[in-house]
Amino acid sequence: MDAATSPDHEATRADIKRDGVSSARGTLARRLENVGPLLILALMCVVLSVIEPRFATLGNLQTVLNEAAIPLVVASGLTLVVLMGSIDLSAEGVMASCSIVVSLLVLNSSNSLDLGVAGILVALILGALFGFANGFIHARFALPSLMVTLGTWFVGLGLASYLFPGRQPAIQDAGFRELALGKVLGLSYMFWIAIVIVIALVLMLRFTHFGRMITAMGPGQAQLIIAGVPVNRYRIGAFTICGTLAGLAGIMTTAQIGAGSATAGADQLFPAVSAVVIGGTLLTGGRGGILQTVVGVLLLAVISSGLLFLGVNPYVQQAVIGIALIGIVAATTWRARRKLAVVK
Amino acid sequence: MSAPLIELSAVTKKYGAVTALDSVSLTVNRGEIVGIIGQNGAGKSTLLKLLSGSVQADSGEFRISGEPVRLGSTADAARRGIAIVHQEQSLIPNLTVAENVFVGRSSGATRGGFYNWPALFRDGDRQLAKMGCDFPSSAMVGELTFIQRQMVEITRALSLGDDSDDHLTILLDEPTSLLNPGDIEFLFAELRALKQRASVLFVSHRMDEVLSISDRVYVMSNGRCVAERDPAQCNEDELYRLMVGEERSDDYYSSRRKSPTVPSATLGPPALSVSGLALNGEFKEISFEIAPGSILGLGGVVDSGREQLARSLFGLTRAPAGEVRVDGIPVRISGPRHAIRHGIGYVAAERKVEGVLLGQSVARNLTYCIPDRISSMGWIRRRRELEIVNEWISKLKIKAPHARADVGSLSGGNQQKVALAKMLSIPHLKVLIVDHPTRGLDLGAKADVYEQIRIATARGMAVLLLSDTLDELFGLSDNVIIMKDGQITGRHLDVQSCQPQFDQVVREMV
Amino acid sequence: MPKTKGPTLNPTIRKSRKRALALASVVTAAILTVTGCTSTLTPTDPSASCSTPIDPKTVKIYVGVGAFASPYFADVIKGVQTMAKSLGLEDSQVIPYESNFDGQQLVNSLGSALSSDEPGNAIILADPASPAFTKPLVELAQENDARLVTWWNRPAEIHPWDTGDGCWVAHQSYDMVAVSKQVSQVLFDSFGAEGGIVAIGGVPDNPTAKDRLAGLQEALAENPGVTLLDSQPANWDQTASQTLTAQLIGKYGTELKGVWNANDAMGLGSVEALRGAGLAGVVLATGMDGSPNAFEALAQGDFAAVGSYDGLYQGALSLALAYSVAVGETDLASLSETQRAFYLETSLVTSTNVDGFLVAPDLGALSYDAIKGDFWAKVSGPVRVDG
Amino acid sequence: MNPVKRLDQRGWGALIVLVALTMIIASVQPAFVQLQSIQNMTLQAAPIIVIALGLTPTILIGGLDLSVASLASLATVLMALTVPQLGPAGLILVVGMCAVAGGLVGFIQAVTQVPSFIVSLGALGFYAGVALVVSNATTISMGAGQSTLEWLGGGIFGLPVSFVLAVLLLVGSAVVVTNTVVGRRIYAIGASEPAAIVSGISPIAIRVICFSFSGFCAAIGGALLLARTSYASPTLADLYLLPALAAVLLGGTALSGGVGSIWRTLVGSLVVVVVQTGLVVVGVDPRVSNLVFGVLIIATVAATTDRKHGLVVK
Repeated sequence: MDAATSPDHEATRADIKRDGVSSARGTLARRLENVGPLLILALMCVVLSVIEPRFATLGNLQTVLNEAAIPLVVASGLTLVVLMGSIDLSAEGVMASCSIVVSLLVLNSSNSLDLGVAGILVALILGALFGFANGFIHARFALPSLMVTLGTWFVGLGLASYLFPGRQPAIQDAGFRELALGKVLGLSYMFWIAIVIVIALVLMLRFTHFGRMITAMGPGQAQLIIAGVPVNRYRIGAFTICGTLAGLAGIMTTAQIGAGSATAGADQLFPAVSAVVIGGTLLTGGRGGILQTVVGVLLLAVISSGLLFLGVNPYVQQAVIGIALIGIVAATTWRARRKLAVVK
Repeated sequence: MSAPLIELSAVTKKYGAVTALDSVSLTVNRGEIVGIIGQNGAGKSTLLKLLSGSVQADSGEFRISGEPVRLGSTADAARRGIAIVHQEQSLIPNLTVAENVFVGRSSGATRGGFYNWPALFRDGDRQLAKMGCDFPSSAMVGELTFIQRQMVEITRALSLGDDSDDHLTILLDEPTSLLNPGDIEFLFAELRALKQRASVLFVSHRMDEVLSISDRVYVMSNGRCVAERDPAQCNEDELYRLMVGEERSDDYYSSRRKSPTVPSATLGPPALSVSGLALNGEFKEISFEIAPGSILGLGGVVDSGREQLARSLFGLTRAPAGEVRVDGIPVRISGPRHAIRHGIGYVAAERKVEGVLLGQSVARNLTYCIPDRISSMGWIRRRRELEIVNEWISKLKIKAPHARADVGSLSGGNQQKVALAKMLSIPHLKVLIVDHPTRGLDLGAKADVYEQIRIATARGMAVLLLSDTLDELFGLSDNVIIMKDGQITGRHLDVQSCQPQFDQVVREMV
Repeated sequence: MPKTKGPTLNPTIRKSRKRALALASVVTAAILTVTGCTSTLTPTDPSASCSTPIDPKTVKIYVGVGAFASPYFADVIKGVQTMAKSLGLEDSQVIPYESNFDGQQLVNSLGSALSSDEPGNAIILADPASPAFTKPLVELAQENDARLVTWWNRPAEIHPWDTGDGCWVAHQSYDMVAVSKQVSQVLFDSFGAEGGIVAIGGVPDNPTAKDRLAGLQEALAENPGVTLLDSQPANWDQTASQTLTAQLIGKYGTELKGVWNANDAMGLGSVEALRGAGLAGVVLATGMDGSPNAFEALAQGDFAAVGSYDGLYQGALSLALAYSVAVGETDLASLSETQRAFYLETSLVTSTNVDGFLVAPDLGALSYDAIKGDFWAKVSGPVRVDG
Repeated sequence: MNPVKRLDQRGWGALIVLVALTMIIASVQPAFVQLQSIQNMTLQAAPIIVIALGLTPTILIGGLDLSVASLASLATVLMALTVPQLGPAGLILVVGMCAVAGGLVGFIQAVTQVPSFIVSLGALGFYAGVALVVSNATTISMGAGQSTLEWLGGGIFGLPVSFVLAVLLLVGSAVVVTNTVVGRRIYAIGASEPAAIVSGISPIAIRVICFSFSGFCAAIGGALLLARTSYASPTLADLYLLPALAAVLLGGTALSGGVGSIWRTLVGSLVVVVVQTGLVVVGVDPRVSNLVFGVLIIATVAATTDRKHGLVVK
């Protein structure tokens, strides 16, 4: 079966035809999906502030934002991959190994190395390598990204526990710690780094060929191949960025807890995926973006902090978050349901 | 007179044992529209692939303006000024028109991989203007109508002229197979206007069109170029004979097999009667009847709402307001399952998406609608299943290696027959809605499909026909209604005995 | 276009089913042939299990810990290795596995490892990670005639002397309630026992985590001035506790006078959160385990106190005891219940005595000869059975 | 088409990998294929097979159920709470509840048209929370109830009852899927949902069936674990998610839906167990075992993925 007539290609055509007829409704639904999460976020903040005034304080706002920095970095990277209709599960593994590596290269308690910035770069490169490996194996050998990244997830964890010295390497490089401790406007440098990354990625998706092709690849990979676009190169590129950002997130975590940790990535993946989807990026790719993901991340941050403020039984919290996840996505995509939609 | 723009001499292409192109020779001169006709499998698409660089010839010569070339890729071909417009639309829905026009190559507006949107849209609008398109190049392709997207396709092809010094050649692969008369006329006008800027290779199996637009016609059959004709001095029947190798029966739409339509009054209630049907935004005030054993043609352009009407009758849209009666009994259809239960069947236009289940066997495809007949208490009775399946395979002369073959491996025509049989095999089926049943099929396959529709009506089936061409619509139907903007604008009764004026029909449509 | 054969009775219909069956039969057959069809899973002669002495030359010592990346468990492994050396065993004879705090993973790994050794020649020293996996672990030891010493987790219902036919040598743990109570008290005193604290707990369903919280509760009962503002689990995880503490600081602000933690890693996480809020050294945290990093935090004045227990000694002792039983030097029957299910001493580390813990431990004290004199020298009492 | 590919498409690829791996490991450590080792592996395989079995239909329809493992954990807790009082009835009750819960997930997913990845992810969190609350975050002893599950811990023909049960369950399901209308419809939805709908198949019904089956299997899987531990814990089965998912996909069942079979899941599960066990038996340093496991996953997928479905791989 050749690309031009592969099922997904046909499916897109069918969809276009149907939406095309009633595009007015389609765009309305689409608009709703874009602002929906934002509305919910605003609503949630208002309600929480009313019930629990302490929530509305500047201090708490700063806390929420600071804690959102790392998820923001992870989820932004993931967004690129999801926009292509792929998935990257390896974040936790990459974060773990990059955390250990960076903690062993900057001034630390378990060896005599003190590479400073160079150490950070090495860790970033490691992350990039993970991402590249994901993309290359996935694209070059036409393997489902879910399986490939599932593999690299384990590889990352393995590498981390292999490199882990007998004793946890505590960071003694004050400059490195500043990443987490230094603050501007009460917001840590890490947060600002995250913001810069977000802006950079938004611009990339909007104004570069690479970015536009990533967006196009979701529904249009087959067509791009026909048009002679080197899709594999772009796929690998996107995965590499995603890996690099996961690595950065690992480094940030290290700076934050002041020590290298083989569990630096623990429980980062599924929240990140949730954030991406809650924001309104389709797992099938093609629609969504970084800004949506930012909203998604903030939503989750506010929910978890809100549950804490409301003093909800900690055991119940994840149950609530689980329901919220389904509820929000369902609510924001409700209008877009179609009788013949392909629901994966 | 300089060397021809494109010249193939004795080009041969083999896929394994199969010879797709067998020493084909043809030439395309500057400013010429060359038509190529042939049945599916005649080698047309391979020829296009070869010209557009996606496959390379095993032997033979390929010259562009006299110099021998070997095109490695579509991009390669593009550089040499050869652009292809695919039958399967190759636009990306979530990109803007401008991006789609320039996809795969860097224009001034995207230098160094960075987009200068205003510039890009300016370029895009300029290209669209050449085609006289009225929509902005900043529009999302996903929100365009079908014909608009077809225009974008052609615009993209034309825009190649700018960054290629060679004279432009445009390969059109079945460009009209999904268009309706008005649009086709428009497209042809555009093509003629193109002549001074580009040569066109027009591939189709609609002879009327090829004859009307081309300056020269090549006829292909089993990978060979069997004839070259001047449209002025040949007629459809001759071309048909050259293509199929047999005389075309004057009873093309097999109307002779048609059972004499008795006035529905004496025959009790109509199989399907619809009154005051309305679906907001799609259509309104739709009323008609179909007597058992008769065919009602439903004409109209793409956005006329006829497709939505057909789909709503099968429960594929939100439930419409108004009354639907099957055999005089009012029914409420909330989904395909109800429709089928009430004896309404539907053969989808999007064959590969909704018609057949690719990747599943012919047998399974044929039996999805009749689980009760092939199973007892949910358990498949394979022998019974096979009997039924083979019965229909032979009834419809479906050409499949065997019942378990992947339906995806069948030719378009046979896939369509499977889709038909799937519905016809429903024992209690009373009404069959056929949505563009011959879209993308070659003549032989078309004839078979027509025959099957006839046989169905002969057994008392009522058929609602949506068709691409007016020929087909009026050749096949007993009565025809025309829709425009969601309303019925014309009714033509018993068109077999008195054919209405086509230009009048077209007026009712647009 | 496929060449027409017309409608044929297709050969592959039955094949498809045959193929499926074949697939299954091949697999199962393969297994059956190797296993033969008679044996059962329970060992042939229970009474004889773990009665034969091991062979020091080839004995394998499997150590099951929560995570290699945990300083405490790293110490435990080191302790075992040190003891093994003093017993004249090769390093390669000590094989550590990590459960990542999931007992299933540990049971599977050990099961796989043992299944390829010859039975009756292994010693298992392991933390089942959850009482749920103690029984499978004991059964595993029993099936393979391996001597077993368990750490930390054990359901109240089963004991070394009534389960495992003598393969389960001993269960060793620490009295977490007691030490946790002491630590909590020091924390309270750091702010004059008047004000609010938050507690960062371990994995919710882990008994050790519960014991530590129980200790805190007891301390709270004796200090009416101290209120527990909030108690949240952070699953032993440094990052999680860092985030959690930060959020809690955001919520309680100045009400917050101390952060109690169920282990060192989370304590260090809390300290970093406090540092991020500029409260490090002002609002103190606690730890539990006794990792070097925690002691340094204590020395710096970020921690109020750390409950410490000697992982090195624990590892060494456990091997020594199991070994002496396995070679027949010690007769299980002669041991009292207290000698087979006991707590080891814990120590309360505060700013006053922390210096003593910052110096590198003397591994010489961990020789077999030094310990075998009295295996129970550092026992603080029998394991409470209320779980 | 080259012979290897042909084998892949018939689902033999994974079997070849399985045999090859077994031989390699056995050549390094002959004890690997001796009775005890086999018993141990089959014992480990049982829960993976059952949970992976539950996953398979949800993947065949092109979906995914991430909640199986945590539902299995929840099931153990519920069993520990009910079985001691109600005996076998309690077992049946819990299995029923889980089937209903799964069905509900499927229904929500079909109606809201939210990707199953998300719905089941939400369900995962929900089940985990409920399990913690219901168990009050403690490990619960089966106590008297253990007698109800005793037989699952036994052996038959030298194989663990749990394994035999798991295989029987799988064989049964496979027969049903290959021989019933419902089975046909599962593949139909997976192959092309629109075409299936046009053929009068209700996607909602099929989704509910598939997801409630996965709930059912989760409960059975939980029971198997419980029989082994005799202590329930709210996180008992959580770590089975990834191995089970790997098992299904390694077997060669495609995430895109419509391609694959129950049989392949059996082979896939065995591959996973052989790899996990093999790493230990061969004596790979536990510190790098994760690393090697990851590499092996990718390698195996490369060997078993059926690439006939176009250039577009997501």
